[in-house]
Amino acid sequence: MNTLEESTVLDTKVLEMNMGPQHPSTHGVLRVKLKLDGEKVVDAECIIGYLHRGIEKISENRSYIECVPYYDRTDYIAAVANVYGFLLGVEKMMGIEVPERGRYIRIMMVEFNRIASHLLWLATHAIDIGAMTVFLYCFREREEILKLFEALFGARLTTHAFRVGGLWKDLPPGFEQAAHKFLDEFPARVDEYEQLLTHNRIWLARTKGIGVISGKEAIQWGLTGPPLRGSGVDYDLRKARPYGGYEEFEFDVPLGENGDTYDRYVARIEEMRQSRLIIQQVLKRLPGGPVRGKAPKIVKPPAGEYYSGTESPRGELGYYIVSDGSAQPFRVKIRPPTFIGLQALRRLVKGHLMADVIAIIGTLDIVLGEVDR
Amino acid sequence: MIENLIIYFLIPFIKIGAIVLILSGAIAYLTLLERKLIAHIQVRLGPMRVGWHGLLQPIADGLKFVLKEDIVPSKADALIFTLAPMISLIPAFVVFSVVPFGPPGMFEGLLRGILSRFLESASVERIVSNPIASGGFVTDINIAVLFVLSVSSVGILGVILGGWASNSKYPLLGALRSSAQMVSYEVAMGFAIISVLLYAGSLSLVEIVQQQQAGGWWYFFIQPVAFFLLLVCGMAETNRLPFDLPEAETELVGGFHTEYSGFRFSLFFLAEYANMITVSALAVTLFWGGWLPPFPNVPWLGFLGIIPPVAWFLIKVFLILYLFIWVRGTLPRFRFDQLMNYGWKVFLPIALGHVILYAAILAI
Amino acid sequence: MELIFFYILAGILVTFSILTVTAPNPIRSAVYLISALLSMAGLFFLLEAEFVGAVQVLVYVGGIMVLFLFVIMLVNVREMETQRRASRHWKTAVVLGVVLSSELIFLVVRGADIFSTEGIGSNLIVEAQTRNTESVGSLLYSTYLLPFEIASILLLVAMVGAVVLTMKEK
Amino acid sequence: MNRFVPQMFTEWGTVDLNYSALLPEIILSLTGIMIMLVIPFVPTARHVSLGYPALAGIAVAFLSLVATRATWDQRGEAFFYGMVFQDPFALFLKVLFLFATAALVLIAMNYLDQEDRAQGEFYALLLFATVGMCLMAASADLIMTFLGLEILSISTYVLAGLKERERKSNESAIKYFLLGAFSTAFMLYGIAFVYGATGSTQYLIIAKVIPTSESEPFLLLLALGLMLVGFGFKIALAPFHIWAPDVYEGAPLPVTALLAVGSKAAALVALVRILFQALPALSPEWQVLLWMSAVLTMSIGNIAALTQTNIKRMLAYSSIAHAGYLLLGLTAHNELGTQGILYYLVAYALMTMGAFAVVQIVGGRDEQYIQIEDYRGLGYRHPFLSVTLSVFLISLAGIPATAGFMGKFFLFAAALESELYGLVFLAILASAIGIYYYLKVIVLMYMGDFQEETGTLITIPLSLRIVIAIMVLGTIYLGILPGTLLHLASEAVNF
Amino acid sequence: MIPVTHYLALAAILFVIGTCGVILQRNVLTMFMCIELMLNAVNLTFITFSRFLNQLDGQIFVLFVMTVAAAEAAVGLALIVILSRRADSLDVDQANTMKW
Repeated sequence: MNTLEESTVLDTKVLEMNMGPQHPSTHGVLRVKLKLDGEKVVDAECIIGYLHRGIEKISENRSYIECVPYYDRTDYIAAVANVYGFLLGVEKMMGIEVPERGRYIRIMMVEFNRIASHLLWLATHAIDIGAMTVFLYCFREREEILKLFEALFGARLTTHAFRVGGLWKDLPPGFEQAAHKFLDEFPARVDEYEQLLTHNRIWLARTKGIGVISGKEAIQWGLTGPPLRGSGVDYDLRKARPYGGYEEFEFDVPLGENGDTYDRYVARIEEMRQSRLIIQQVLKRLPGGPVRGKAPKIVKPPAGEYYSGTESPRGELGYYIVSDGSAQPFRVKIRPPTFIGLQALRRLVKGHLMADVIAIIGTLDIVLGEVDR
Repeated sequence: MIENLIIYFLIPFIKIGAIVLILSGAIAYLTLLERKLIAHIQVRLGPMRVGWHGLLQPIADGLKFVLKEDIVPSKADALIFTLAPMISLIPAFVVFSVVPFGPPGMFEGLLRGILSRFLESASVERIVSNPIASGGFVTDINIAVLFVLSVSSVGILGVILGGWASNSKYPLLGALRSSAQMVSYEVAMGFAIISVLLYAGSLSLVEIVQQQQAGGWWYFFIQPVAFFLLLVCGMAETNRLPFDLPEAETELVGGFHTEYSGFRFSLFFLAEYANMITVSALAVTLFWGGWLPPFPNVPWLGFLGIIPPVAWFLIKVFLILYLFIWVRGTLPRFRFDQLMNYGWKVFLPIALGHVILYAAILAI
Repeated sequence: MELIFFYILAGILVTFSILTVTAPNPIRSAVYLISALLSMAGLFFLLEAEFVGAVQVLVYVGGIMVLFLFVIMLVNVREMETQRRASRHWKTAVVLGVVLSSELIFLVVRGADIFSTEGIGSNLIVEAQTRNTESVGSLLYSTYLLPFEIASILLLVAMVGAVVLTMKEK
Repeated sequence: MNRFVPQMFTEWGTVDLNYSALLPEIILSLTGIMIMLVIPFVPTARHVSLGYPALAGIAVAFLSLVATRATWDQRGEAFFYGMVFQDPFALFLKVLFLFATAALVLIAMNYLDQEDRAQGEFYALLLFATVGMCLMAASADLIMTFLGLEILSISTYVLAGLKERERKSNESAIKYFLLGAFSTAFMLYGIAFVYGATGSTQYLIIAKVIPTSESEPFLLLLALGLMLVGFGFKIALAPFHIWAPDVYEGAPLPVTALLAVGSKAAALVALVRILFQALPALSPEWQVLLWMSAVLTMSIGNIAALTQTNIKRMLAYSSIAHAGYLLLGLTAHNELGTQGILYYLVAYALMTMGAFAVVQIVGGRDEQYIQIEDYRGLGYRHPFLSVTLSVFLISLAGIPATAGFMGKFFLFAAALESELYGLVFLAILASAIGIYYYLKVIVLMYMGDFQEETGTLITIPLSLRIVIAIMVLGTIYLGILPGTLLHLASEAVNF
Repeated sequence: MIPVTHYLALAAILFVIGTCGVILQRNVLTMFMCIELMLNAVNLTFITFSRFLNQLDGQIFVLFVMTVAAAEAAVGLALIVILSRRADSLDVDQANTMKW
């Protein structure tokens, strides 16, 4: 992997280059100003804000219930998980209890969402590095999950999944069978991806030793989620500060060792498998009863501040909600995991080649909707 | 006089015309083949709308390219920008003038049949006995291999100049990459070919095939390593995955042709696929016995002769093209420095060692 | 017939050579030079030196000129496009060029008379030119064996030199 | 299977592959390759010590010459299909080049140490350059001369550009390269016409063919002119000398010494072989050309040296002037002239190399003390350096009892023998001018008012001290007792 | 058969064009290309002589000239690259830190 010195043999002046905001591999409208020495990255500056919609400010002028659909649109890849985090906070402030069936179904859908999100990540990451076929394979599986979403929520992407106090309605008939069918097939499919990638020499050459960050440094940069765990730090909110009933399920938190792109890749692949296990446990133990608890028509939390942190597919997603006792939040501050994670990009890409920038952006799994809000 | 005119002008022109037409068609349908194959590898259907299973898709694409607006970026070097696609396309076609599609004397019967209506039999015989007239190739020159190598090296310039003339950073990087890449892999490729030449003792492609016939073995069975070297280097030379760095769409947007659109883009596109066919044809000729059936001298395999030589040639070319497409559907892309490392530190030593080994075997 | 080819090739050659010399920026020069080199290869074919002709294309166009283009792009010539050309000299250059070439041509044409006498070099006649490549090869590995080996040292020196020069400080 | 057996396999029985004629070249090349192979395994701090294997290689090459000494008398016969000679002339020059390179390696070691540069390739390139020089000295064919010259030139292009941190070095390397390549084209064009006129490039055949052709040798005259232009550039003869001062100034000091001694000597002896062995029939023509060039070279070199303030530049012009003296021997075209050239080359190598060695030591890191002014009072600060430098400068000036005087004496004598009175008169005039600027430095060293300590403490490695001492002794010895060397030279001149 | 003088005259013209180019052009790269042109003129001369002397030695020469041209190109372009790193211009007239 120490080929960088050689590749700098024939270079001259620093070339400044704009990657994005319209570029196939910046996953939206990220713009990176690269300073290149030949093909080696000397410096990288992220320029964000092209997708800024002021969601936090809009929230201040909406009632708590009206806010929810906006959070579908921050991280649109993991809309379910985003809404979930906000609602957990609101319910905690109001002291609303969600019935057990509701809680279980919520966890199931969030984990489905995690799988779907990781599939999308794998698809784009693979095609960034040039493996076209994995892209479409991943979309095939994601499609199944989106169909489940459609059956339950009536929408595929911006699902407006949950309501204060639980779900809008119970599972539709046939949902469980469909879910079981998907879960049974899924491991073989993941093996298929791994066949194409995990032991592929080119893939290893492109990901091992790229964008290495130690656990300590990862914490300092505020990385969370798979990028943190890829560096070997055992920190998963579902285990560290269980919420919403996660403590009732058994699952492992996959960890990497070297903190490189490959480890983050392996961690995410393994996380998909673990999510599947959680869903299977949920389906096995799914109790009867209502899916929605008692909740007032107008949500007026008592004045105060509350922080709700959940483990979204991308890392720690935090909602810091300030209430002044009215029906509208006084302030909602979102802690988007990849907004924080993106700042490490400069540190990660320095000294690598231009092609690695693509791999590293991919490995951070950014969603610009979330970064810019 | 009239005989010479027929031998050296009329027949070659007909052949060239046929090759240009057939090749253009082949390229067009190669793109469709690629799209369909990759689609099926990726569990989807590919083009389905235009014609039965998308059979007319290439024509529609061609029309679209031709009818699109012709854009030259305002800061581009217009002259070179215009020339570059042609520079890369023309050599790709020129190479085929020395590729033997069939054995010498392939058109003997046909020619005799047509010409005997117009000419007296003596001159007909003179024409028919001339290999340039009756052979399954446009011409057979005694430096054909060198010719192929040198002409295809001209094609590289198109890529480089196109990248430079666009006056844009992504194309420039693409051009830089391609110049380094193609020069590096050309060396290993040359050595892979040299080990064949050691055995064949000729630079003429026709003679190389004839030598394989005389030996009874395709050179593939004697020098499989050289074949794979040629194939890998060929992939690199034609910018195919996993070596498609000059155009790596996810890194360099479109590489050297980022700024190209419409007709000019289609020329680059054609050139890439024409080069694929060239490499396949070269590999077939050098290693897979060109127009020969497998094991041409084994008597009980004689029934394979039912299939005409040209068909053998085309089948083999198709198989190699299939391999190209298959690889594209399977592998990720190298990084630039890794690519150079492989070229210089893996393929070149292997190729050198291979040549030395086989030269030693021959000398003993 | 041959003469027509010669004049066409010569015309192209001279035109592109002049363009090479007068082009406004190096990349244009390179493109013109490439064209000139290609037509030069054509002349080699005309002179029945097909092996050298093919090598000319392979080495010059496929190797040296690619290297030139690579370096031109590397040093980013476009920024220097506005540089002045030494136009104040061009009249002198034309005069000089015409005088020099006519002088040279005169000497050459006078000197080439010896070829009509056909006596020189006939002691070294080589076999028929039909197998040009093979003859060149065997000559290279017999009479010119030593220069051939020396050339390899030359290339080694050049390679080492180029790498040493461009390597950054350790 | 039809096996392709090249003809060479069948012909090898009769090949005159006389490897003993190429022993030093082979050994030096192998040493150079070995040095480059071990470079990656040598820690950067110890790159300087790679000079020792280089020295060892030179020693082995020298021993190989000594061992095969008996075979080096095959006059008028060329080996490897008429490509190289194995005659005393080649032996003499090869020994000279080997010694010069050994001294250069020592200077280079000091240089790399001072500049703190980790460039083991320096030695390898020096060795390759020597290979080129040796080939030129032994060459029996224009193509060999050309290839040897190119090996030498390309190594020196690289060496001249090795100080990549410094703009001066870059510029001088580029200039040297462009003009070098330019002159190569001229030389090649000349070779082409020689080939066209005679049908061969081997010296012996050319010499045989020329007298037989009756018509006026237009092509050969053209060839002669073009080749003289080419060699003129390489030897830095006026009017093709303009590159020399810049390049000498900009290049690293060991490289300057190489250019001044090695390149010049090698190109000169190659020219000697071409003119005397291949084109003696054209001697009236080239004598005129060389006469003019000699006059120009001597006067320009000496006069321009007068105004220099930089000692490297001054030595550059002085070396141009010395090339002019050497041309006397060529112009004379007699046996004494060739002897004189050989003798003078040895003397010139000793004194120039010695002077550059001292300049290198005094110059210090990044060549800070390179102005002539910096030598003010050196006599008090460092007697060893100043005494030795004085000897070298006196010898360069051609004052009696030094090698430089004897060398000039032989050259002038040869010219007189060929009745070139005017030329000798001008040469004496030019050397009289030369005395002034050489003595200026000596005067400055001893009589300049001694100021406070400007230079840093100068330390000289023992090895270099010994080398300089040997050079001084050699200079004086050759000046007083020229007999031995003259005898060797007279044996060497019979081609 | 084309007379030998035609070829030689053509080569001479090319050589002179190249020479003028070296003198006229100020860009190092273009100067270098002009030198390549001169070398090609030499090659043409060699091939012509080889053809009309009916011997192959001239062609061998051309191969060596090409070798040398390639070697020179490698080193020369390396020098140009490091010059462009130091200086912003490849104009030889601006390469004048040293006086004559």
